[in-house]
Amino acid sequence: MFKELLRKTYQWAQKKSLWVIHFNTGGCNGCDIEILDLLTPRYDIERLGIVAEASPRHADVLLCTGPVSRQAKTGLWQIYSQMPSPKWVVAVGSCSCTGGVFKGSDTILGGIEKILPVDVFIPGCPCRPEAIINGLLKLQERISVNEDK
Amino acid sequence: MKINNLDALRKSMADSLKVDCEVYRGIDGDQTLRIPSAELKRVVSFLVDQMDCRHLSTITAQQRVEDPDQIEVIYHFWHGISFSIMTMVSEELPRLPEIVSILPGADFYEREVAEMFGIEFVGREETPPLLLPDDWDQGPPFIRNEDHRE
Amino acid sequence: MNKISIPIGPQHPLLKEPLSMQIDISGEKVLGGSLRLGYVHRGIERLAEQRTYVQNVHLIERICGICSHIHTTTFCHAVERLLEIDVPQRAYYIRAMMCELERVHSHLLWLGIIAKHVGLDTIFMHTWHDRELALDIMEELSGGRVSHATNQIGGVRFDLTDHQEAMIRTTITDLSLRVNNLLDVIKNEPALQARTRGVAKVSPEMIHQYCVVGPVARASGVDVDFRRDDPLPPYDQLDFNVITHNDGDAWARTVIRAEEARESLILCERILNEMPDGPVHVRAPRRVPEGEVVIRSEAPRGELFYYLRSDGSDKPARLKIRTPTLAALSLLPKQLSSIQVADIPVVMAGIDLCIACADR
Amino acid sequence: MIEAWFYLLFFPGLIFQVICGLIFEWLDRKLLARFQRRVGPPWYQPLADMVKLFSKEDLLPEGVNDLVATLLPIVSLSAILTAGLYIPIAGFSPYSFEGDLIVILFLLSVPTLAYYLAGVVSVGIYSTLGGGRSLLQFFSYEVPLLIALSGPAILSGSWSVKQIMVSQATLGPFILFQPLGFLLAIVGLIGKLKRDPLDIPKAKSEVVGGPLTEFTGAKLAFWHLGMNIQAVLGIFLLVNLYLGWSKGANPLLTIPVFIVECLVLVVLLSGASAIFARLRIDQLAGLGWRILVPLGLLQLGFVILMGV
Repeated sequence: MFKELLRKTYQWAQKKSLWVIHFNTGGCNGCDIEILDLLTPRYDIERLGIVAEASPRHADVLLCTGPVSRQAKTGLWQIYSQMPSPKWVVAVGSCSCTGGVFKGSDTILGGIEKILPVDVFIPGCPCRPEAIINGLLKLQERISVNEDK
Repeated sequence: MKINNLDALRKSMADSLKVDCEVYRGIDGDQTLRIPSAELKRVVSFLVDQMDCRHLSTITAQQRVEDPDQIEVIYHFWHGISFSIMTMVSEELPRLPEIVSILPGADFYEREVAEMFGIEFVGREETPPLLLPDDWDQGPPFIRNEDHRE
Repeated sequence: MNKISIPIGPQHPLLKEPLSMQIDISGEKVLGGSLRLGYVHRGIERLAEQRTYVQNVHLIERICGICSHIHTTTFCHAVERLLEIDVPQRAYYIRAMMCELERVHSHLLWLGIIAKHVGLDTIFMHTWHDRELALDIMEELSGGRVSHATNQIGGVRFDLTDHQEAMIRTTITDLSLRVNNLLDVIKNEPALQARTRGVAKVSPEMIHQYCVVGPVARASGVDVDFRRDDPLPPYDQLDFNVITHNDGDAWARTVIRAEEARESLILCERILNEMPDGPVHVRAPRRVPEGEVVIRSEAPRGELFYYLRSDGSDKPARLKIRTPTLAALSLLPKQLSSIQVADIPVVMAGIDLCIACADR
Repeated sequence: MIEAWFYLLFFPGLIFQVICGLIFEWLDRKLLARFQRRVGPPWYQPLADMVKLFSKEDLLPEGVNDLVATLLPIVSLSAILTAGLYIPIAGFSPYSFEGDLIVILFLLSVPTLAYYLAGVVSVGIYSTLGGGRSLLQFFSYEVPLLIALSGPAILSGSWSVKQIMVSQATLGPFILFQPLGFLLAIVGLIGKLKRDPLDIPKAKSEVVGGPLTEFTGAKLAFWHLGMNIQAVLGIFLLVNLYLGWSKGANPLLTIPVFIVECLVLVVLLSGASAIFARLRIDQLAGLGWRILVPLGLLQLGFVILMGV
């Protein structure tokens, strides 16, 4: 019984305190500005307990933007492997979901899911800050629903 | 010394440098002078030193469908008016003199043209890739045997 | 002290976009640095040759999120000049206003970034909160906060209703109040000055050598502004003053961008007053007659250069784009030789890097 | 014996200080957010962060001595907790003895050394750089802090915090006699806690996470907890040394006054972190030695003249 209670509190804590790290894998920086906009007074994700972190070691969620360019591919994998589990990946913007408007270019792989297991896709080019917050809230629900990752 | 129009520039280049250059094609809003590729370095140093025209906007390289084995390299300058210097290079032996020693600003543009069109700039110590990924193995992307405009 | 080299890798809190640098330091002094671009290279020029002109307007807009409008404006001007169609004056004025609003939003964004790197998070928050007003205007007009899909070949997609015009005027006055307030805060904020004054001085000689453009050049006294030197249509009838400083250090670059944001707001007001009536769009044929054209315009970061060659079909034969950040990036390794480790953020932010622009 | 356990575990000991640390972190982040026109985190945020960190996997890059890396946060946290036992809270302090001010100051500087060692032990470039900076910063703020804190001790003629606090009842709060000393103590405290104007060792945009870049999971939780509790103890120390009052008054009055004084200091600290930009390390060293130390000596001289 104690194990169940511990798991529940862990899930509550993971849900309520998401530490985010942002990596742009080669897109136009439209989505990146909207992600930075989340920190500013109008959207302010700190009230949801979400804080932007500097080092992959401290982060739980990897917010990626951009169609994975071949040069940034190794960097993306390095960051994901440095993050302690349980960790989640959120693909922000149409480029990171499917390659978006740059589909067909020979230097991009088109989409984060080709490299990393993605938990939440947020479409939009660029996606609005409200959409990113909605995606993060969906990630929070997803954390509290499924068993420990 | 301001360059008011291109003919004055062409005359001064012709007599001072003994370089035969003819107006290649008056691009709308921009005049182009064609010079043999060997004379490139002298012309650019003449422009930079005597004419004090030092703003090189960029270096464009392209291939025209009508003569596929020639690569056209255009140096776009800006000095009050916009004009450019153009040379032709053959695709089998793409070699051009470098102008980084005269204009350090041209470094990035030369590296980009070198990796995109496979042109070798003689005289540069090293031409590291600028934009293409490290694991790029398909040769210069703009030079493809089949027409890449499918 | 032993010489070690710090990798500022593709992911770093300093960089919004991936760029890898190797900076060699000994102790706290920086010796030099090397740069590796290419993380954001999507081959826009090759993609553009596989798409029609109409599709290209959407592709060109996604080169860079901060200065998307100036890219489409320059591209549309190039195609319109090849087509020799005369676009209604009202369309030019709407384009110019969106360009100026984009300059305001880009400069305010940058001011927040440099304050954040110097440790002044409060100014970052307040600057970006004020910047939301500029985004509100652009969203009100075009529906999009960042990429606005304003331009199409032959004109603009929307027209200004009176209600929108009234809203713009009130928001602009409110925004210019805040920008003036911000300028005062920056001018007599001792800590910000302590961190930026005299850091990474750039002489006009270096500017000429590396053909640097935009606010970085103007901060060192080189008076180059392509809205005035080679004006696209609406700017030849508008008068505005170009701000230059002389001491060329990180402090001059900070103040010049804040003043340019204020100047752009005044210009927006003037554009609104002098905007003629008339249609906003004229039909443009799909096929562009054969020809080449060179267009230069003033992006928030400097001279944006477009070379377009068409061969009569509905796809461009060759499109060459040179963005201002590429010129400024060649200056970066040279600036790193005389600073401390703690100054790296100030110097890198001073050049207002837009890697998506530089890598295309 | 039971009473000793109670003191150790509950009142001035572990539980009380952890709760105070969490409350301080929430207050600090909330005030900072309100200064920046933001809403700020909910009240349970620090608790959620702490519990989440315990649930995280504990990674360390290879080549890092695992034992040392786990011991460091525990050593620094325990040093801080023991320092907390000697600081009187609202006039009540079970273990105070003559000279406990010196013990407190020593115990409060142990975490800084542990912080430096954390930077050295985790091999990454940013950690060693951050570690080096934290040592550099240690020398530039510690001396002014010690000078400032020895002022009240000299004025009241004793080195026990409780004694100093009580003697202020007769002489009046020391802040009136040493406003400069109080300011120096605040700057020294900000430097010790590596808070915003002087967070050079862990500056986000320069050295990523500083020495803590490589720490994850429970170790990171201990570090954060240690930082917060150290802040709370610093505030308690300053309140006792500068805003003391007579011991005799009934607790109903002293506790609210004590809380209000602490809140004032918290507002002061987060205000400072919201307003000032981060100094460069050489500027800080310059500031420390050229300005803070002379001022401290001046203040000390004034106190000695006045005291005699």
